[in-house]
Amino acid sequence: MFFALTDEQRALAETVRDVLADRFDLTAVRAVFEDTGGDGHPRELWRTIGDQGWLSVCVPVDQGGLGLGLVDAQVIARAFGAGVLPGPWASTVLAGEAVRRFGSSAQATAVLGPLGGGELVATVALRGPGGGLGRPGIAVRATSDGRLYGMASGVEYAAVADLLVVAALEAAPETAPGADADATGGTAVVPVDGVGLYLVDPCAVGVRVAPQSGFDGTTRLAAVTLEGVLGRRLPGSDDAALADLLRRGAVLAAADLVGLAREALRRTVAYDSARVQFGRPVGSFQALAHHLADLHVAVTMAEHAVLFAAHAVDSTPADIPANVTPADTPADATELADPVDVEPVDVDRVDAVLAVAIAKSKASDTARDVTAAMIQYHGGIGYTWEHDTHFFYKRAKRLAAAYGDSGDHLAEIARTAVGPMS
Amino acid sequence: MFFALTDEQRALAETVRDVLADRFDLTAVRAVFEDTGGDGHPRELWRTIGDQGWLSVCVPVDQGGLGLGLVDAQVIARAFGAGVLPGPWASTVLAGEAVRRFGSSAQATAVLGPLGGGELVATVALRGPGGGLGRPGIAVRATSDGRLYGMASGVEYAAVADLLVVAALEAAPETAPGADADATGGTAVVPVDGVGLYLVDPCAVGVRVAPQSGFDGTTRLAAVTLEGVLGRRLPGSDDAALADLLRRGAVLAAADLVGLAREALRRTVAYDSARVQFGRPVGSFQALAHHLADLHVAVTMAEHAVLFAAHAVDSTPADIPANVTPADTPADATELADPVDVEPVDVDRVDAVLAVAIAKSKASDTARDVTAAMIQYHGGIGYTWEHDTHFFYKRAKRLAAAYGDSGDHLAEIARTAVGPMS
Amino acid sequence: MDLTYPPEVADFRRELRAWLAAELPAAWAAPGFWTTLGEDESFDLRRGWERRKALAGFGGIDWPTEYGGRGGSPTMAALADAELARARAPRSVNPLGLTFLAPTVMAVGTPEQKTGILAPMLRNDVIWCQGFSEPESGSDLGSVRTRGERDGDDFLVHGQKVWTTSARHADRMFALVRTDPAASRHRGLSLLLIDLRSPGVEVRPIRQLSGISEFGEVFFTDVRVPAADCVGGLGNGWATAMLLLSFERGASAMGQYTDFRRAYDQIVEVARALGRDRDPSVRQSLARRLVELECLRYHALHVLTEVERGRDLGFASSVTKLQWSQAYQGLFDTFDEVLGADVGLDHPLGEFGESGGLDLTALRRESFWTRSVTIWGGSSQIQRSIVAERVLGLPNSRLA
Amino acid sequence: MDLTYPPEVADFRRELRAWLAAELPAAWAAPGFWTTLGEDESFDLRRGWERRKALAGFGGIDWPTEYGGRGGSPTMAALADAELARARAPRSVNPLGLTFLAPTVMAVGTPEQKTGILAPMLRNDVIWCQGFSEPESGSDLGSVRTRGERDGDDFLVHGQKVWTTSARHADRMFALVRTDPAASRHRGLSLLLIDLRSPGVEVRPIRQLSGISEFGEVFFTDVRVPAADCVGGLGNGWATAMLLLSFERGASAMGQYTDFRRAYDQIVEVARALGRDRDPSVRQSLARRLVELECLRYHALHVLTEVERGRDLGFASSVTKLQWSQAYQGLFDTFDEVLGADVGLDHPLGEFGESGGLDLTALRRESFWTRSVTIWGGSSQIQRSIVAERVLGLPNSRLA
Repeated sequence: MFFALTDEQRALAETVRDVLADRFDLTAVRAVFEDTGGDGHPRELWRTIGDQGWLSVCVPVDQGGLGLGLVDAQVIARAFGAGVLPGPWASTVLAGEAVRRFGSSAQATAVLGPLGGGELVATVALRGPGGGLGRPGIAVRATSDGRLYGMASGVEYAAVADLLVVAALEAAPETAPGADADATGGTAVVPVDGVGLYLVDPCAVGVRVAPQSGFDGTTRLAAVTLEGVLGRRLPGSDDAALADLLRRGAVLAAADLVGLAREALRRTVAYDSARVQFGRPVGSFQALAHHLADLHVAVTMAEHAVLFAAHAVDSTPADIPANVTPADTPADATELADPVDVEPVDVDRVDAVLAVAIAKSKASDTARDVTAAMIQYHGGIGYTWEHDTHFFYKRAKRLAAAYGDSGDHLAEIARTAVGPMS
Repeated sequence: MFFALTDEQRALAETVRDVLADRFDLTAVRAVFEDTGGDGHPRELWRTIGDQGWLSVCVPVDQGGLGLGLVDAQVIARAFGAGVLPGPWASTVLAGEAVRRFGSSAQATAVLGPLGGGELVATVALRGPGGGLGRPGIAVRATSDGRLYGMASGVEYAAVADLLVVAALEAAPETAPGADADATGGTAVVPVDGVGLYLVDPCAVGVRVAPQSGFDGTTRLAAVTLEGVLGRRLPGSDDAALADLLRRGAVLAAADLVGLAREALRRTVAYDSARVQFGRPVGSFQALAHHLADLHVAVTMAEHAVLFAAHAVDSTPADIPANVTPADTPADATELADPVDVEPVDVDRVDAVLAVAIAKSKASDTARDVTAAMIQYHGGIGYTWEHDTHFFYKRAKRLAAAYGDSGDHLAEIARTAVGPMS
Repeated sequence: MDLTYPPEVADFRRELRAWLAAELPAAWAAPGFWTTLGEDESFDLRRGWERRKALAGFGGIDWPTEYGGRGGSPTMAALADAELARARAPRSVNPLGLTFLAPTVMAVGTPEQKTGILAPMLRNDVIWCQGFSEPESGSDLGSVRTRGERDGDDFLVHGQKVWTTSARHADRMFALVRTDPAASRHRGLSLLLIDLRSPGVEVRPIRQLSGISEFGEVFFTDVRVPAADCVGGLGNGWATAMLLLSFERGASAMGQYTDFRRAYDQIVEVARALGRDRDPSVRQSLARRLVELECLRYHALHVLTEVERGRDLGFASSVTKLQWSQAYQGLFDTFDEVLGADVGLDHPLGEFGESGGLDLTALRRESFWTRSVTIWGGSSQIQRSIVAERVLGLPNSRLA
Repeated sequence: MDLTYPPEVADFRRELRAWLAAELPAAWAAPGFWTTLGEDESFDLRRGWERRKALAGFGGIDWPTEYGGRGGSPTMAALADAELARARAPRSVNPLGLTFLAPTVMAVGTPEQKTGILAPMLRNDVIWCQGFSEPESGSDLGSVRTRGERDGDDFLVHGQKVWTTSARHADRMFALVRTDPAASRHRGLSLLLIDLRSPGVEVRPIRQLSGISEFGEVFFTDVRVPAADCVGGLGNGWATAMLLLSFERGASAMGQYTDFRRAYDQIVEVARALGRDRDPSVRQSLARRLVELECLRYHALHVLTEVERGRDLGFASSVTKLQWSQAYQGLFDTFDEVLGADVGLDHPLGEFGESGGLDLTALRRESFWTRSVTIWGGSSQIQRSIVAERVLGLPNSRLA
């Protein structure tokens, strides 16, 4: 029983932090943040990231990677969150995970080596405008010969990407109207049979990438319009693959959020320990101190939850179902002889679907709370553009909604713990 | 423009408080609370209540009553809440309102005079076991000749009542299967056409009243089983009448809750101003002081909301629809040209449905929060049976769920403000 | 209880509505109109508009006629706030002068001050800003360091003010200045009226996290201020400042409610446009926010009733501030929840880049603005201490 | 990271599960079994059960064998807690002795104390209670007034303790007593072991708001306590008490999680029985509670890992207390939400009076109990001050 980072992982965390402090501190972040016309991709930093091997952490050893897991990846994501770091690291790692897990060996060979070495910027395009999580949110449709039509929105760093992983709805080979209408979530115009992930070259004819403006200057987003471009299907991809990819995305986002939240809390504590009002350090006022204490508890729990979720994903086979329903929901609940008689759970049980939903909802809420408190407890200065608080606040706000916001994940948790809605 | 109690209403509030302080303080409450085998109906207090005219507040002048409104009734309810007073005042007033508003003049003459004079204890039985608010929660069915079958649960003071007002589902005269299935909320076995309110003599053959045990010793509850007893229908009763009655019940419960919350806060402030820990009054610790300040804001808002809701009900005709839907929900929301172009509201607008839902949800949440804080900030002593905190805590818990809990009312508010769910 | 307006107030409302319908340019109500303007352009339009409003008799509603006001009741003034918000008239460019300085001058100003300050303020001839906060004293006014040295009939003012709203556009500042360096903390302060066109004044804008610069820093180097331009008596600045702040009475809560309720209704429309109005969790969150906004409305009615009765609200105005600032800020937490995955985008339904039909720029700017409302004007922490000690009577929790 | 157990721990779990399956009476797991018993009857059953458990080798899992323990690891001890909760074994009747006094005696006790206290405690021959709180000192141990006057080789103890868990059934008390009246606050205290069967001891039960009497008041009038029955040195009571309290390490969080999670699952079953499991707001509320409970589980794994590595958790145990107490208390707020209109009834589905199939008595009792967990053992306010100052390093907020 050992629930903690290894010494190697701890050393990795320190290395990332040291390198960032040395090469890309908040002044550098500000330069990217304020360069609203720029692509938000700091290329020199990118080379460093590639050289350090931080892109190859999940790439298999036989593809030149480190062959590690999501627990290791989240160590890096957490440090990047603490540094509110711009750049397409997370999107590239996630695209790599799609290829590693669901691609052919030829696809893996073609993509993972360059990707791990930093020669390739990649990203994932998994939902349409206004779309939610998973199949109902997809607004791209694939023809049976692999041509893609539709749109993806909020795609991280699509404008600088060399490779897109696009989720697309796939029509049934023979269309039986209404047969599958229930599963489409009501958004598809004709019945769809499933979901596929496709590799797309963003420079190909039939792909348009348009930057989308937003408030989080630490990350650049774009809309991707697909007009018949040929995608290369990842042969292992299906609904479960999409769910798996979204879970990994959620863990990386949650890790970024807890890293960010921990750093925001640290900075707030430091500022308020020094700032004097009414002749005393502001941090000695009990109402503020107790609120920061509660936030420390929340951040600590979110850290545990992210670590557990990463471990849960690492230690679970690919084909776990997207929805786990309790085994023994009584058919007629009112006939229940003994409501107290419930099956106890084991403390060492691991359920990746539940663990990821818990980690992401907890990390999202916590990061939003901490960064809001960061502004409040910096007083007026924390509300200025010149102070760094807003990098944390804005990134937290955006990431809290990425890969499922708190509401999405709470609904998922309810499906697992309480049972299906209908 | 005058949003406040009149001098007369303020004097009434003081009279009620003075009389209770003199005749029924917390020692008397305790005697009732601890007499778990008793009927919870302090008869001497009841005579005082009748003598003071507090039962006839809403009874018309021509029936010997004061002919006042819900604003006046809530003044008394608030003082009773502050005194965590046992007894069937609220249930009797509410039953009287049913008769006054929906009964025939013969029924009114027979009931309201004795009721206002304290000669009659009455109560309302509006929902079945586990049942929610309104028609879907009713588990009593009326035959076309007025015989009642079924059960009501959680009926206040049914065991000492001389008169019950029972809500019953009424079968359609000619049953057209499925015609009205949507409106039944899915709980009725056969289609029902409407709802009626019936006067029932609890001593009649075919009525069984069985006390139900619970934690709130300031109020006694009972289950009422009806096995073919003949009810006298209130001729004006229908779905809207039931909704009207539930709204009046919600306002009285909310008033009780804010009176209770204000008193609980006052007692907590007094206790913590005197109690010393670490060499200082506990109330000088900022975290506690700030929490109590927030609770004061909440109680103040809840007080306003109850007053506004009582006024809204008083000044609204009986036939307001149970659900107000926004006039101009666009047919296709995504075609909305200008999401900013919304019709502004007037500050003096009065919408009784919305106002009652707001008052009850705010009062319920606030009273629960305040009484939980009351226990916490009394330290160990507040957790003992011998201290009076638990009267407030337990009554708040029960009343917060009476006539719709916070969730019920928030759903109602969403229907009004956001639109229908489907 | 009677929530209807007396005939003269109802008439006034009709009159004001008619005037607004005729005079307020329709283009100003278009979505995003104000966000597309430069800050100077926006200021000029608003300054002129408010002047026209005053000339039409809709300024200083509850000011005595002798000062150029309409001589109306507090209810009329509150209703006018609400009507202006309702019609989407731009907010005042002179709010600090109108809310704080004007009633203070009416109460304790010299006859010369009353004549020289009030009418010009109403016509926007002079725009006022407030100079209370300093870099080392956010909520702690007792620690003001800007000092005024006596020099004949003048003071020479040295120091720095910060978080000054509208600093860039203001003509004059009412400032808390330490005129007696020997006296400690609350003693030795004076409320001086400083001409910001004087030599030695430097104004630097402060950019907010929303990207806008509504605040500024003001630096004073040997700025000459006539001693006659002191309101409320020399050395009596603390008492004058407390009097001045007491005019933040919460009667404005009715205009705020109307403003916030419009934002609420806009957010509901956004929810519909994104199809999020059927999400049970979004619905519940929206319902909770409406509870707090409507409570603010009821509270505004309560405050107005008290003001009409001539009651001094005193420290209870902290209750108003806590309620409005938290209801307003919380509403925009729900805005994020409504947006869901699209929270980061200015145009979430844009088919291609910026061209989408749903422009959230203005609501997003408002969303960022709400982060400041629990900080300025006495932070929520300060307000809670005031409520705890002055309203509930708990032992001192701020200094202890 | 590796959440699997080493073979010896897995074997231990199998062994314990088998023993529990064989020895734990099935009737004890029936719903409401314990709530139907009188307090004395319940105590006797639990006392005997725990003695059998100890004799079977499942007591003192992580105690050294020399003191009668099993010599196992902290993981085994934590797992045993979880397994006992899982099997619905009754909670210990000697928790204060086992959690606090035993490790303190192992650390600083005399050889005689080790022999005389530890093994009898494990067999429940002696039930211990704690005497820290007094009427005027809830969380403020420095203000203890119970005093012990030296009289030869003994102390004569006078005073009063309150909030003493299991006072009525306990045989002895470890109590903080002021043995040097001249010394101030934290000085002059000693940790004395008092025989509650001595002349001059009076125990009065305190009834809780749930109606149960788990606490008591203990009055001392000239109670004779041998000076040898002092643990940790005379006059060194403050340091000894701090050492003692530090053994509340949070390693028990795993057993708590198992307990609370069972309550959670029961509440979900109640929601299903009442048809409330389809209510979106109830579902979201249940989901939020599960987030906090599962976080407690992860935290328990973290704490256990730290303990296994021999790390001193120190003040971080306040984080554990805040998390478990608030997750537990909050869960029962959701319980009320699940019950909706039926919240006030013990048997909401009872067709006639008490005869209904859904008996909520035990859950309701637990619900009331959770109101106390943020008060005792250092209130949430105290815990937050500790986290703020000792963990985050903020300036002193408690006394300032």
